[in-house]
Amino acid sequence: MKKLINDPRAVVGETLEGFGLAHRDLVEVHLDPAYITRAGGAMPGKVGVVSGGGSGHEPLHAGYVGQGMLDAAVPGAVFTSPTPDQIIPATQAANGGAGVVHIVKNYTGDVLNFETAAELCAAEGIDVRTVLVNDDVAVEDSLYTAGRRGVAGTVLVEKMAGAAAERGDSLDAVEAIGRRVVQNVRSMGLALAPCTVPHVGKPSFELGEDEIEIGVGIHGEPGRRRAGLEPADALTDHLLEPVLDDLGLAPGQRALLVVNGMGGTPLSELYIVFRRAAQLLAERGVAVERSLVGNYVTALEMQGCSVTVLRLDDELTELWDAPVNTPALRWGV
Amino acid sequence: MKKLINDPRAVVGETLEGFGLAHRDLVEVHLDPAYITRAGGAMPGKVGVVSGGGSGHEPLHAGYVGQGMLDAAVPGAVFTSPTPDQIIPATQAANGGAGVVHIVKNYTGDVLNFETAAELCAAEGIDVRTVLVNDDVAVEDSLYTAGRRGVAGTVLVEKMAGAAAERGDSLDAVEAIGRRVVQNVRSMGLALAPCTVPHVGKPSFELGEDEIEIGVGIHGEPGRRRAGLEPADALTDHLLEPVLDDLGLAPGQRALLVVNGMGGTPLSELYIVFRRAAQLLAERGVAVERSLVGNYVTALEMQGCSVTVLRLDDELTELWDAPVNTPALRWGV
Amino acid sequence: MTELDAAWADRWLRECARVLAARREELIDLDRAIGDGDHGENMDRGFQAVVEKLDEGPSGSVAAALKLAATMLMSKVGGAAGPLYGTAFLRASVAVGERDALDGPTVEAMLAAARDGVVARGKAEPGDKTMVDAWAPAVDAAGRAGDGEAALAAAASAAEAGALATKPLVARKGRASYLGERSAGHLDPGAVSTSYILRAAVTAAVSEISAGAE
Amino acid sequence: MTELDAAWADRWLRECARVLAARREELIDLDRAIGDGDHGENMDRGFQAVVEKLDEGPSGSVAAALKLAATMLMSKVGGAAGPLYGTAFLRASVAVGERDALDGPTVEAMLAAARDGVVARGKAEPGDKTMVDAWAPAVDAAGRAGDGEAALAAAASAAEAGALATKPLVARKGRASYLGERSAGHLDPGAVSTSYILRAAVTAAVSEISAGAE
Ligand SMILES: Nc1ncnc2c1ncn2[C@@H]1O[C@H](COP(=O)(O)OP(=O)(O)O)[C@@H](O)[C@H]1O
Ligand SMILES: Nc1ncnc2c1ncn2[C@@H]1O[C@H](COP(=O)(O)OP(=O)(O)O)[C@@H](O)[C@H]1O
Ligand SMILES: [Mg+2]
Ligand SMILES: [Mg+2]
Ligand SMILES: [Mg+2]
Ligand SMILES: [Mg+2]
Repeated sequence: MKKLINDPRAVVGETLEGFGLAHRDLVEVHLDPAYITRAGGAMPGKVGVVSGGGSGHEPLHAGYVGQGMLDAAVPGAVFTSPTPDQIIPATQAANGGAGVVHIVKNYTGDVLNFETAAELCAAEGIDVRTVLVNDDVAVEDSLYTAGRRGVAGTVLVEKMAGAAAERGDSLDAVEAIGRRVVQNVRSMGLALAPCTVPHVGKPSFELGEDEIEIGVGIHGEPGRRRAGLEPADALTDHLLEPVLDDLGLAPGQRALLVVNGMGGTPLSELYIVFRRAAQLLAERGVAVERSLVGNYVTALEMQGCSVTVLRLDDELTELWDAPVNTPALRWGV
Repeated sequence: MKKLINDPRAVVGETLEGFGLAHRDLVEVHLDPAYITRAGGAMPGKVGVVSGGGSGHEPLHAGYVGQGMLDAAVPGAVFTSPTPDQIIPATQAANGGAGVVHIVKNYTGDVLNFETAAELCAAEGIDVRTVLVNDDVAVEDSLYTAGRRGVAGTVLVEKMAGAAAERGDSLDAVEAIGRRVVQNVRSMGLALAPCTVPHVGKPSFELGEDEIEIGVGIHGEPGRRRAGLEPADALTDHLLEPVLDDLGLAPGQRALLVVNGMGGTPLSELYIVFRRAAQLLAERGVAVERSLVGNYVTALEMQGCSVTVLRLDDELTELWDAPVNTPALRWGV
Repeated sequence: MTELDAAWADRWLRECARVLAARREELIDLDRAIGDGDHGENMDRGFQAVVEKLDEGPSGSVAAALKLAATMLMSKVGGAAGPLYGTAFLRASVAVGERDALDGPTVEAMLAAARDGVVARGKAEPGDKTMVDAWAPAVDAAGRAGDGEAALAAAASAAEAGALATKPLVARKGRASYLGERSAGHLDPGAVSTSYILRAAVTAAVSEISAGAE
Repeated sequence: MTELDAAWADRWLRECARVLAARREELIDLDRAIGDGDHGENMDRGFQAVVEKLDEGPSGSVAAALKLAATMLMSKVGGAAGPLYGTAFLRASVAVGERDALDGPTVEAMLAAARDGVVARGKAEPGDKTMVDAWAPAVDAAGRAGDGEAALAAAASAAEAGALATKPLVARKGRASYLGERSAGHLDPGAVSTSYILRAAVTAAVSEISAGAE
């Protein structure tokens, strides 16, 4: 295992220290327990927006703390959901008296830990709502699974719920925006090469010379199926078609298209994928009105990408365009 | 070779197509010959700022085209400098009548091709100045080499020269700002794992399980020496100390610190490096007043990082803070 | 015969820490196959924290020991296992109440409470390829055994058998469920760690000295 | 004996394209060792473009052929080699002037002009481990030979020897110079490609049919 780290067990803490030093103007980093808050603290009367999950997905979630997005983020160990003793102070810090929305990716661990924290916060008088993100169409949504996973769509939920909170929406309204984004967003990913969790020290899965994992998650977990390597255009189609079918995106509708890198893939390759995805959407009569290309929800140094499509309406577009000033997403300010 | 590409020879063109589709609001992509201009074209009376070089360093250079930075970028084949027949129309497109500054990384190929283009543009009546970037302290600057290479410091030159041009500085002044940045910026990099140029199909160099390349460039070329893997803090010191010594940064001076990813390294590792770099600068009595952490000048999927330090003064700080609105760098707008 | 008292409970937790540290890699590999590879690290980190807490002083009662474990696991493990084991130990602590030492029926009640806690939180049923597949047969077996120690031994053996029986199953809960049919052919890491935790209870009961000496 | 005329010049360029395509991998590997691995691809891309241009119709004169090569190499090769070879062919074209065919002295003049072009652009001296180490001895050898064909043959052999002699050198120009002492022990890719280009000139002269048939 070759990594730019010191002690595998210190990775999360040292990352946070560096993050805090690099973004002093935007965020405040708390180390024990670990959570990140927007510089300046809770804004009285504003709904707080908090998210969190395992580390290793940087810039998710800490990179999205700041004006117009998250009030606090809670990082767990690498690929391991955070614990209630972190989520609770983060929620308290984000509460400006108008309640807090938890944005939680749909993994058993995240759900259980945020649930526990929410119960304890409620007992303290904080009105906590939970928006579960489950955009990954690679996983069947059936009674017989833990449901769909939350992946790159999470960034869109955080951005738009954050923008709604920033413009002064009520707790009900921010929660509703979050759910509306979830209802209208779908994703699917693939990996060309696995990643190595620092404290594990070996690759999360093994792939042959010409093998890829289709439907891979963002935790280095194996995907839905193993397949042969194909040209980028064909691979893009394999990701995008299930996304569009599941979303039922009709001709004439408008979309936000995200091509997200898993961490170890060059930006140039993401643009090649974006090119094909935009072509396919054009063929289907869908207008790509907003887009994002880059490493937004990663799995350490995994090589691969995911494609996310959100059905846009006027309000969501406005919330997307609203000013945001975070370490990883910034415009309009 | 596992890549998200179609045809190895089509990588640059398809990347540009995707890039153009993703950033229609900011840039215009020209395909044959290949160059990228700021949307809206040349601004009358404004000095044009143009840069370029081999592809594979994304987001450099095309990602920095836009308000407050470059007017045009010229991408060569992967890791190969562009040719005059691309540089000339890019220069013409960037010329608003006040002349054009070429920002060129100091590689024989880039220097020769930009030189030829500049001569031909001059013959056409365009006043072209060249700012050579040579920030890499890993390479000896002696009469017996081609001089130092230009690496991640290039982004700072592009940002500050671009900001000077945007505020209406004269050609002389923009050129002078570019040179001032070059005089005050130093970098050094290392690689944990090589990259593979698409049309080559094999790794640019081979490294053992515990080996790294110290002083690596951004073209997958071997570095200055091979060394054993060490903890991130020690590696950071190996990069930063030569940078600081060469720059002669004195206690009480102010710095802009960049920890740049080579393309395949997780953001978390870059923050761990940033943490140590900031500590070391603090120990030396230098105030880190501005910073940048992320993939800004890459070498495809190479794993590794570089550290760049710029000595700040009031004017350079102001130029850094000035609004910029490009695909890869955006603030203040 | 050893009393299943406060000292035993502390030894149990220390023995858990020892075994889970030793089994760290194995649990990581089981979780890499059908999950995200962190279960071994999660359990190791959690029980190390339990031991650090115990090192500040004996917990004083079985219920206090179980509660201490619940709190530490909840705050240090994270993932799915943290809240599940946290709830299990918390419910077990409540079930034990103020008893100084456990006999057969209270062992059964303790384990049943733990199982119910896991089910309440995770909503998994037997056969879903989760730790419930170790807890459920353990409770049943404890109910059929005699004294406390026998109940623990029966529970541990049944948990082991239950864990082994997860191999052919297709996961329907937790991260492994995302793999669908591909989850078959692998042991469930949480079921295996449950069997280690229950075996540790037996070890702590039979070998007062070796386990207590650590 | 073949005339070193316009048809020969076209055959030379086509033979360059054939040889450099065949040597693509080899030149890539030489450049990977002490550079960035693109030299084989650059030269192949450049001369394919030259051939595409030639396919539009014969160039008509030696000077026109050399100028065509200069223009295409300049606009398609990029890197260091593009402007260097571009300038070399451009200067060579000027040196040849309106001559219909070359004899010994004009071959020498053409090669000298090419060498001077490379030196003017790249400022390298013999011994710097660059393509100059192939061009310079080639010019000297051509001067000592007899007729045009002999001059070409002498030049090609000298360029080959010059290229081989770059192996122990430490590079002082171009990308390889960044490696310092580590550049010793490898052939310079540009010197090797120069030797292929000069050998192609000989092949085009001696084997009118095989090279011309492509
Ligand atoms: N809904 C559930 N009910 C019971 N046990 C579960 C459930 N979900 C997961 N588990 C258990 O948790 C184990 C995984 O724990 P761990 O790897 O620590 O967490 P994570 O899955 O979040 O990475 C599984 O092997 C399984 O036994
Ligand atoms: N200053 C120079 N003078 C003469 N030849 C040079 C000079 N710099 C580089 N070269 C030649 O160019 C060759 C490398 O060409 P190429 O790999 O195509 O370009 P790049 O170095 O830009 O990748 C070297 O092997 C060397 O022969
Ligand atoms: Mg996990
Ligand atoms: Mg090159
Ligand atoms: Mg796990
Ligand atoms: Mg080269």
